[in-house]
Amino acid sequence: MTRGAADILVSLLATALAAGLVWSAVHLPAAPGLAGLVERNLEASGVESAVTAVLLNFRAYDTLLEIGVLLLAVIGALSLHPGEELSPAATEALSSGPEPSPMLMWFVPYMVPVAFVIAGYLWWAGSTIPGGAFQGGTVLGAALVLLLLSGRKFSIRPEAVATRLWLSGGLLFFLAAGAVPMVTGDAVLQWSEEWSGITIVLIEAGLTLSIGGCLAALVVGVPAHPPERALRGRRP
Amino acid sequence: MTGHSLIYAIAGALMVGIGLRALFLQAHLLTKIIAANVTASGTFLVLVGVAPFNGGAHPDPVPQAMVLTGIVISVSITAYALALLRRLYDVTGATDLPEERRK
Amino acid sequence: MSTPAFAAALVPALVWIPLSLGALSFVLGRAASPWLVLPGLLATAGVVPALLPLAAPGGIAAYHLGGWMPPLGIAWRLDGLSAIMLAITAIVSAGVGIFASSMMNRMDRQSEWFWPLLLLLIAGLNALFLTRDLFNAYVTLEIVSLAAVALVTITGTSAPIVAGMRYLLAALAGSLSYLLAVALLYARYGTLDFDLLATVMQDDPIGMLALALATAGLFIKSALFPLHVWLPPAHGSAPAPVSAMLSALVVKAGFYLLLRLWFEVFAALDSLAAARVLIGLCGAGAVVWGSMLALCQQRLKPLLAYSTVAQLGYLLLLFPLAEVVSAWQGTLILVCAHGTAKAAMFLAAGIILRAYGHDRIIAIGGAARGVPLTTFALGLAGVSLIGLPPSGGFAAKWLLLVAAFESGRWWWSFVPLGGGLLAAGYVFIILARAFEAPSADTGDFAQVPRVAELAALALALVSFMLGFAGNAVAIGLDSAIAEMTRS
Amino acid sequence: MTENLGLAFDATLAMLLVWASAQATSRDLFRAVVMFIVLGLLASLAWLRLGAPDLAMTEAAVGAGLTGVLLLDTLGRLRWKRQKRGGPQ
Repeated sequence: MTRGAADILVSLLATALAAGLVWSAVHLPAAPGLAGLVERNLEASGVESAVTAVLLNFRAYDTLLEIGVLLLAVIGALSLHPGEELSPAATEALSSGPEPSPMLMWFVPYMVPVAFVIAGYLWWAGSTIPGGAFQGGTVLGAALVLLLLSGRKFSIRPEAVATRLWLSGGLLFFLAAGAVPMVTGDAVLQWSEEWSGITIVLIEAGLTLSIGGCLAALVVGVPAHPPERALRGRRP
Repeated sequence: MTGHSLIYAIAGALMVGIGLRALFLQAHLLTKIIAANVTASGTFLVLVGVAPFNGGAHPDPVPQAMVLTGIVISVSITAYALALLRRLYDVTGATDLPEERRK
Repeated sequence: MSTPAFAAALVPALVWIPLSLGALSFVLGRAASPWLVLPGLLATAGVVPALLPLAAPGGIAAYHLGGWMPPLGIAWRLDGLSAIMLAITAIVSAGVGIFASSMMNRMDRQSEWFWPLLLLLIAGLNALFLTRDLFNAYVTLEIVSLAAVALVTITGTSAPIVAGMRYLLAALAGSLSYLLAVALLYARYGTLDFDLLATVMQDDPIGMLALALATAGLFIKSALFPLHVWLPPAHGSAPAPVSAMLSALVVKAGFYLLLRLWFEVFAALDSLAAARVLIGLCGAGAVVWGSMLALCQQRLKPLLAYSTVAQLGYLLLLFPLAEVVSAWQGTLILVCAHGTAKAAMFLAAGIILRAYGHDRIIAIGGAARGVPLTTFALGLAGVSLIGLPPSGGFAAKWLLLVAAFESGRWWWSFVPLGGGLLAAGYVFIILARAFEAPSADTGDFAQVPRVAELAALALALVSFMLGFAGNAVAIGLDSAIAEMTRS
Repeated sequence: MTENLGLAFDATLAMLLVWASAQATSRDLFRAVVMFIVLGLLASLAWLRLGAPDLAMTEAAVGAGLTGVLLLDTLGRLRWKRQKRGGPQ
């Protein structure tokens, strides 16, 4: 098939799909949905935010596996780190790329502590209002990236056991907490009603830290050289 | 407020079409990765936009939870894909797949 | 839970053990692989036999994660189909694990990443084979795809990196297509549970669009013809144990989910008959196209990869013949027979690659003398691939033939018959070369661990012996099949 | 009146989303990356309008923020290395 024919075919298929989706969206009959069911069980979930209740109680198993995907991406990205034999563009630290701008350098000392506070707040607030482990984790990750970008004395050393424990700790704790209910003959992830609130807050704490670490590790990659060396003499 | 969700579902559907077309037709791998992300964003908008709501004040939290999960999965895969792209460029010097190379 | 508490308590182990060991082996790095990973992997595999009673007739076990019933929560179920997929995952991953631990130098850079990725892949597969939830299945598919791609690219050399990139983009397109189907079905019915969906499913255009999207997505993920183009380079260039996992198990994951959708969730729809025939034709195309290209290959691993494209085609014959029980028996036995045979052959290819430094088919002369156990494994697995009696492949293809005649659509029988001839062609090419005298360009011979050879042989034996066990397996499966063909 | 204003806002935002998507998948790489970040911010607004503040936060931080940084960095590295390869040794 020539390129022109392939272009036309793919464009037609994409258009047909979009049209089909629009048609479906317009013609969908109203279905009941699960909002009512979630609301009725919210009290038993141990948290007040419906989204958090779905993520960490009703469908906590989805979240557990999703953290597995995040960890997988980290492991996959680390596995691409070349040995000594190749130039390390695949994974070298972001901070060894273009020079950080003075604006950024001025900004970071103010920004990072604020971001840490926001991350902590989001984690804590997640049980009652919008917010939670993902939002907290992503803000934490963004703060760590900023910190790395600015070339402060901070780097992620993926070969260290401590770093790896940090990155996978959220998943491991979630797995362990999820297995505890089996002791009393309950299903995995079946939080007992009186403990569910505190269990969820603790799991979210672990997830916030690990998600932040994993996202930062994914963004900055593996430093090919210690960042200090890459950055020395760059600071204005 | 959610009464207008249909508008966003339609926008999402169009984004899916645009993204998928570029995913298959654009040769540069960076564009392909962006296209996959555009498709994902469109899919998420469809997911929440068409989700059932029972007229109450509260939108259905289940699609929102699904999209939250989907966003984290999508950023994970994107990050890995970009690492793979850098490695591919490192090893082969190319930023596209051999069968799609434009001379 | 209506099942023996002890066995039910073991179900989560299928996901929990590999997931936590995957994370732990990442934390501990190279130091962990010998004493932590392989025992854990074998323990996960060992759980499966204990669970089989749950899948027996009348014992279909439902497990509600978090104690929440669908539609609010996510359910697992262990039925015959799940049990078969879990069993074949256990057998192949045990063989691959033993092979890899004997072949891999513990100080290799690769070994540091191989074990966590392998364990997470197994966790994803087990999770997929248990779940009854559309969206949860999406998450497990992502685990499986991402782990599979990362395993392909683990050597970091150019061919697997390019193949991995293509695989990743294809998998992404596939999952988004599937996710759109999930969005439509949730919007239409307000539930994600397979069983609840099956009871309310209507024959309307929205359902059709959802099924089409999910099917297209899973066709890509499973490399089903004509959406198979990413598979041969990926399976052909990955390290041998990775190719074994991919060809034996990963491509079956999408196929498994297709069965759940077509024969459970959408089972009540009568308007799908023509589509089923179309899928059957895709299968026929796969058998012809994959086999022809396999015949043209110069190297062993790409040949085996194209053979996988072909063998996946037989599985699609189930769609037009699904009302006949023997079609189900044949397909399920073929999933097991092909999985074990292809895993054995990829491991054998890895051994030949190690022993001679290459896998060019023209220059593997002397393999029969140098690595006799491996050549024997290739032969046994090849017999099963062709479908000669008394192998598992024979039992499977025989049942497919019976199904074609029983259904009155005898023309489908040409597919297994013709495919068998073509498979005989490419298996013969390999074996004839292996029994030749060593030629000048065979290369120097390097010693290969005996354990690795035994792992390949054991998998080949399983595939071969399935022919004897075939009847027993088929009878044991009756409940599962009855469950799937109920409507 | 407010109802109509809301509708107009939603329609405009939807059109912007589609426009940004088309731009983000165009061949000019730098524009594509920038427009993808814009798309993330627009999507974040859309989540707010859809009553999903959780998604708005995550989309802004991940979709626009982290993914944007990742894409920009990758683009920069590809160009930087191309210059190095192309230039005299």
